[in-house]
Amino acid sequence: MEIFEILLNVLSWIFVLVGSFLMVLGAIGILRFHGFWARLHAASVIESGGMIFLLAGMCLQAGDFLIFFKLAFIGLFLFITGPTSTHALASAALLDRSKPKKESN
Amino acid sequence: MKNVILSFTILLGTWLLLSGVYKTLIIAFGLFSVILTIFFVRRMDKFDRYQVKFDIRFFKFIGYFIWLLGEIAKSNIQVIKTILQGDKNINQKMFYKKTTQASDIGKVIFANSITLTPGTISVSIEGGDILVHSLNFKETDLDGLSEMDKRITNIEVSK
Amino acid sequence: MFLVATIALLISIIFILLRLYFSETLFDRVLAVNAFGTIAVVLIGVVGFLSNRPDFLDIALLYALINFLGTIAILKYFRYRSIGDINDISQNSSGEN
Amino acid sequence: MNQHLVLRVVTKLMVGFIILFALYVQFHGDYSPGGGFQAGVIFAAAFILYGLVFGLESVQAVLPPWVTHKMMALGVLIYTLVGIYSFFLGFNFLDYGALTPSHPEHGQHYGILLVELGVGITVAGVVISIYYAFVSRSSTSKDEEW
Repeated sequence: MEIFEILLNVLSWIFVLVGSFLMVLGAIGILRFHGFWARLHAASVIESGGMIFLLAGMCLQAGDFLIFFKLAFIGLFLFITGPTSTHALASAALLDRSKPKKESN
Repeated sequence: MKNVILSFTILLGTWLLLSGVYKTLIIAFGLFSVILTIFFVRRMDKFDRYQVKFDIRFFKFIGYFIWLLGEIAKSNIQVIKTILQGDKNINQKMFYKKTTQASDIGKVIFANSITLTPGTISVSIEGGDILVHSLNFKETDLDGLSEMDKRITNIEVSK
Repeated sequence: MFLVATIALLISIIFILLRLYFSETLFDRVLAVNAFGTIAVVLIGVVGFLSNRPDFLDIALLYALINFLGTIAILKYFRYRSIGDINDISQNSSGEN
Repeated sequence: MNQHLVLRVVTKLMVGFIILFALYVQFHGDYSPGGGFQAGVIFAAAFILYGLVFGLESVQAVLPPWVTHKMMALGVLIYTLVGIYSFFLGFNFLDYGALTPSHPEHGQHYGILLVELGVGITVAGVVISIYYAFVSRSSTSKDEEW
């Protein structure tokens, strides 16, 4: 039982550290990249990787099923709405830019 | 009718898991809330004449979800490398990708999966094609997208 | 553990605020605000764990919802210069989007 | 935004959960942060999201303006009736103990629930009405002009 708890703690430490690292890197990317379209990709590191890892780390520390479920609910909500708002932002910004020729591959 | 029962179960389950207070009064309020929610959602379906059919196979979807998490991890590493190296030598490109999904929900899952994996962003859906913007374009990216496309077509309920 | 996460999130918020201040176009600002919102949602959760009050999570969920709604509303306003009557306008300018 | 497939599908998917979350915040005022005001705002947010994506006509068909106007009055009416009820039983205004004189604690519980319900209904009605009023103005500039 004790081994299990230590394992859980180590795993959640790793998740939270990786998540924090991804968040900071994504923010650096937003600051550092040139041009809107490149920044969009840096922001998506925050919205997918950092968010998932941090929420997963918190889930392991929850210790209560209801808190676990609420965290999972927040994660799922961000998982669905995050890319949706990025997509809306990209398609709104497309007006300033010429589209490529249509050749599907 | 089947849809109503399914959404009733999902919403009531969500309520019970959110609430955590299992007194008779609160559960009665829960039932009332679920019924009110279904009333509004059905009204919305009726008036905008646009019904989304969530025709996906649940267990295959779970499998796809786990595969997607792996893809997100892989492409995160790629984008982190680019962030650390700076964006002097990157090769941004916008291109159309053909989709093979029949239903709206399939296309939306595909577009959102493209956006969720850092490095590629879906910009707009135009009929059967998705406009994709890629941060550091390589020819191998197209194979990855085709693989994703195939997996999503697989979780759709075939007509 | 959560202290480290809080500090990291605050550092990223500072970077994003710098981007917000030195941005070139409108869309850059929307992008920064959107990323800020995601970080704020996670930050609310982390602070809730840090102070042993996980009931903050309701507020985090509410913030996520408002962030999504706000982004959509701002983008719609940029696109159509109005948040209302899109139906008549979008018929005039069909072919876009 | 009517052609925006992703937004339409995601809105359809989320709107039910948002309404349910609003009602959850409404009825758990005494167990977790939140209460009538926040619940009303979330409830309104669900309809505003729907209106943004599907247009004013659809959202006004789902929840007509006359309903939101009546909601504004109904909430205040519930609030006041609770107060006046205790008033007439010889208690102070809004003294919840009057609702169940034999068990004042229970009365307080029910009283807070009722008053919060009134606040929630009023806030939802007001916020949705403000949204309708803003959006119903005709736009002054066309798409090509900017």
